[in-house]
Amino acid sequence: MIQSDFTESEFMICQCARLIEDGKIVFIGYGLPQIAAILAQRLHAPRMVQVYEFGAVGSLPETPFVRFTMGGPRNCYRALAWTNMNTIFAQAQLGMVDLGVLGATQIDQFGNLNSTMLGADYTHPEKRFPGSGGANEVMTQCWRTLIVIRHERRRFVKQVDFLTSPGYLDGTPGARERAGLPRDTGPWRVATSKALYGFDDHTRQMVLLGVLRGLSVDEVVKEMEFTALVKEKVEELEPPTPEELHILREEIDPARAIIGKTARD
Amino acid sequence: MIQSDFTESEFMICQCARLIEDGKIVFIGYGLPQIAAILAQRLHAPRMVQVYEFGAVGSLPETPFVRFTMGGPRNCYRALAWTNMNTIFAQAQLGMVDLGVLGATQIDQFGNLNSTMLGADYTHPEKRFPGSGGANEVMTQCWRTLIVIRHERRRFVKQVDFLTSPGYLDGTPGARERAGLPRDTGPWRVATSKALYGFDDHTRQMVLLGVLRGLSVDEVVKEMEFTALVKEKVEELEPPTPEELHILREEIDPARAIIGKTARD
Amino acid sequence: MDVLQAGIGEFTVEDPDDLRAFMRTEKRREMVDKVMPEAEAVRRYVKDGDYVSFDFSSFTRGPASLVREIIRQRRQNLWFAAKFTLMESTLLAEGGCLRGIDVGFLGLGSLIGKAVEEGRIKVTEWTNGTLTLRHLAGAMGVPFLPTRNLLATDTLTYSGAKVVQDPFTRRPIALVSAVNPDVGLVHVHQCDIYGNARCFGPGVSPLETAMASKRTIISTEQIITTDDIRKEPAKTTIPYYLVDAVVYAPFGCLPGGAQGVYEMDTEHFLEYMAASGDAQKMAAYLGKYVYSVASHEEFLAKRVGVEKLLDLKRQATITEGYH
Amino acid sequence: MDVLQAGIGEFTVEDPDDLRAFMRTEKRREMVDKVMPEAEAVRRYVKDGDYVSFDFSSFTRGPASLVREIIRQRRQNLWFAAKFTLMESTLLAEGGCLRGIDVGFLGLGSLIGKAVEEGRIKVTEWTNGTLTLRHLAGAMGVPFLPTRNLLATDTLTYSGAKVVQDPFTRRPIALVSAVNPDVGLVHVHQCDIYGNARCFGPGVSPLETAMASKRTIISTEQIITTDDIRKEPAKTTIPYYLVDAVVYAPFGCLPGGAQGVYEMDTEHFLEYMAASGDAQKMAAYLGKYVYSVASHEEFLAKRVGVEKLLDLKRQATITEGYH
Repeated sequence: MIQSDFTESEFMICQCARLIEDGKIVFIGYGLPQIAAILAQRLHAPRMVQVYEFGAVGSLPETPFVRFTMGGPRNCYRALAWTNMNTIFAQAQLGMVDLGVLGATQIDQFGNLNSTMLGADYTHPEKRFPGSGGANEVMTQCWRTLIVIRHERRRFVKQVDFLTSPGYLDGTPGARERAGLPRDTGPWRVATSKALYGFDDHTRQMVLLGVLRGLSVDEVVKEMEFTALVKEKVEELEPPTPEELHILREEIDPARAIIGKTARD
Repeated sequence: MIQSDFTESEFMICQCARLIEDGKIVFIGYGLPQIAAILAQRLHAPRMVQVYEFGAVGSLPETPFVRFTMGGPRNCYRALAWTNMNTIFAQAQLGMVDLGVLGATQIDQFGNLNSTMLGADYTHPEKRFPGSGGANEVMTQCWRTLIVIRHERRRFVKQVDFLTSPGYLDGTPGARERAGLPRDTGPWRVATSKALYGFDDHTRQMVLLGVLRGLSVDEVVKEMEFTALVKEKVEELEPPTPEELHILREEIDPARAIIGKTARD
Repeated sequence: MDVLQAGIGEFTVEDPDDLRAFMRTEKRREMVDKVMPEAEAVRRYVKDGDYVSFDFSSFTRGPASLVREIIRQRRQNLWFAAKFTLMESTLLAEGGCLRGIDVGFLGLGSLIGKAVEEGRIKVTEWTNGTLTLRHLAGAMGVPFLPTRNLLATDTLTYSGAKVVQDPFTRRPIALVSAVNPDVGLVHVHQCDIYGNARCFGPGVSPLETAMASKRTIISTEQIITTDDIRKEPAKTTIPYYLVDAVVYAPFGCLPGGAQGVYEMDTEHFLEYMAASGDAQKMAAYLGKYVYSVASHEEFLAKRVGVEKLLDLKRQATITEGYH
Repeated sequence: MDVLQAGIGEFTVEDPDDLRAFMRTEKRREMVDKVMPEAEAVRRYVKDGDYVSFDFSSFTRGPASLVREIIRQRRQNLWFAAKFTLMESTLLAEGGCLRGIDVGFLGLGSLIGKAVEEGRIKVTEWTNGTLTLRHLAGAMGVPFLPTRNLLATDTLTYSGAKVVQDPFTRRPIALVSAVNPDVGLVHVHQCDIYGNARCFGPGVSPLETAMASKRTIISTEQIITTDDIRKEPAKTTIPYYLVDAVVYAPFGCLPGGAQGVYEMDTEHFLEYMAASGDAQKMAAYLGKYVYSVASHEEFLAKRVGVEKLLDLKRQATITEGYH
């Protein structure tokens, strides 16, 4: 099956990269988003300005990408400015950051993220996760947020056990604004290992926009606990192109530490 | 008469310099305090750390002193750090600054300063002055404040027309603390062209501590609109010493732009 | 957290979401060449009635040439943030450009005081520190910041600050309202054509001013390559996306100095001081240094001269740390 | 300005006047030699029950050697500010040093999560940004700072933040309480013997951490002269009077890197990751890298070795801007 030509991570990264516009200021989260940003910069978004929560602005990361790196020299190479966390989050709060790119543990139908815990009782979590990190700031302040997440049923839940970072909350019109969150912000796209989602302008529910070529809508939506809306014309998502895979495998992550290995490798 | 050997400014500067302890962090205001700080550093306080509102920390100003300079290279020479206004006032608010040294236009019996306006009606000032500058911060945040002021009746008033920078307010116990001002702060000494004042620990009224050698207590206190307390044993204040005058006139201000000229010059 | 006291001074607070909307649509994300003549920068970005802010000082690294251009273009009804300024309030007021001033420090000379006494210029009382803190609030995109300054003074009474009971300690604390100037003017040592800018030496608040301002005009001693900027990212004081216009203005701080490049012109300041108490003399001063010259370049050529320029450069013997 | 919502997480706010009194009496104004061995610095300034903060990251310019010394001295009941940290929560928790954590980011591996699930470690929810903003509040000597982050989330519910109605815009806004750590740990590139310190490259909040902390211990790659400090005042990140102890700790960030000096030790992180889900393995890891060596110097000599040190230095090929 087609999947064996590339890994789930590779597809998630490519989808994510394709959604990063050139010439925008983009807040990059830890992990896959870093790889996606480098890929986008190598392909269609050379003038995209990466910003990181520790304060690097407009860096041109060196490849190969070194696992774990974030504030290190390879990732901060040739930046336009080196600032600090309070300054960069202030600029995000000012409305200077167009797009935020985040990984996530659990997401609900309104795009709320949980990266804190599983279970009904906060004081006795069934499973404890790392928490917000900088995700809450990114989802609060960036004009748009792009979430990258593996497409697994347990990750797509009707309601998150813990609302770590704000999506459209309960989905009611103006819910974010009423709470004091910045106007006209919120989750924009959800790029998964199988599909691409957006959010309905009115109901704020997650909407299936596209599925990976070779997969059916049913194969995808059955992997969610809630019923997503489905766009009239669901787009067919192109698998990673040879060029994308070449850059990922030869330039960015030859060790396959992040992108992983396919069955064929 | 003895005055002709030195100018009023020279005596004010020398008094002020003598009151600056070595090894302390001292907030230096514009004008005479700058000269006094340099003099103190040349004499008994080489390890005193000057801080300025624009952010220089621990500079070793070059002499001769250039009139008007404050943020310029001669005044910021060999600093330990160059920061900015928000950072330095934050450090003052944290309690890191031991002494503030300020010039003033008008002072009242409780050490409140007016550098804003004269007149009964704020909306129709008889005379408008520059306003607080950084004086309000210095008097609010430094542990002690040393005020340098020419000894003129119109400058020593019962109550300031406008309370620009906080002294002991109405003089009642705990008045500063009740208002939310930092605990145990306030004006400490007032160095004038004729005398030296402190403040009573209980009534917070201005207390005459010393008079310039050759002047009587009466000659001094008649030059005030309010009745200052007088310390039992009023100290005799030594005129500028030859060494002090040498440094002022030969090293710091050979042009006599700030220290002025005596009748003899 | 009740409001215990509210200052009655005139001030406005930008709606943080309206500010964000402006920043989203009006601040270019692409790196585009923003170099333009001072006349064009002021024509484009300084409008009658604007709130104008300034960094850093009249004596050191101040955008003096931009201030002269604003006067030359006869802008009106401006409100000026007089934080750590000395000449500018007087020049703008006597040039007929000002409606009001946030004080700060109301310098220098008796004319500006007279303008306030006669009610020709409105003032709101602040302090150098709280006015700068208001720029930080504006830079953070929050409507206020807390401070212990201002408390218990008439300065607070005639400011826009509010005293509240802090919900954490139950103590009184002052909240100063954010300021988001319509235009921020910052002179820098170096920048590239996109506005990535470096200020050397201590300064009041170049970054806060650029972040808080809806439009930021920078004048610069030198234009350098972006490649140089990328080799020393720690030296970047202001990133390009905060900047709307870059004006090439060598000696742009005169009569003030630019650290490590040229010293201030003390003679000029004495000439200013001599005029600062007399409307006629100040009109003559403005005629000589502002109205009778078409540009900063002409100011340098006709009112300063090569000899003085070289002398002021020669005097800049202290360069340590200014790079 | 009523409190609309108050987080129920555990936190304390220092009385700003008590903090000032501490800073007045405990922070030396004189420039005195503060260089001391890591063991002495931790013995003197880290007490059981302290709130401990850290800057900048486990991977880059982190005070790893100081964290190991705290574990080696078996401090207990510490509360840790896990802002932008990855290994430290786990190491301190498995070393039996922790009572609680301000999260931040609760890294890395399943052990630390298990400790929270089983209630062995308390947590208060924050975010990297708001935890860092709390350090800025602490650094400013104010009890809180406002932010639009946290709003409408369970993160806020389990934090110490309060939502109030902003008296200027009437909108809801979050106030995060100041944090003034008992001890701040900052690794720096260079400093003098008094503590005037330089950090190169971007960082989370070295200055805010040093200002907010009642005691600041810095470890440094290099000790330089005060004369050098005075030649480049713009490079000073932390002035001496904020610093209580200076620990000479070359390679002190290992297994993390120090920008421009040495790269991080990826192999070591993989070894950590392999142990991070298993208590026995983590105990072995702590035994190997912490308990069985008497000092950082012995850690370098017996657990890293010259060959690895030279290789990590060799890998630091990017030096642009790190000076």
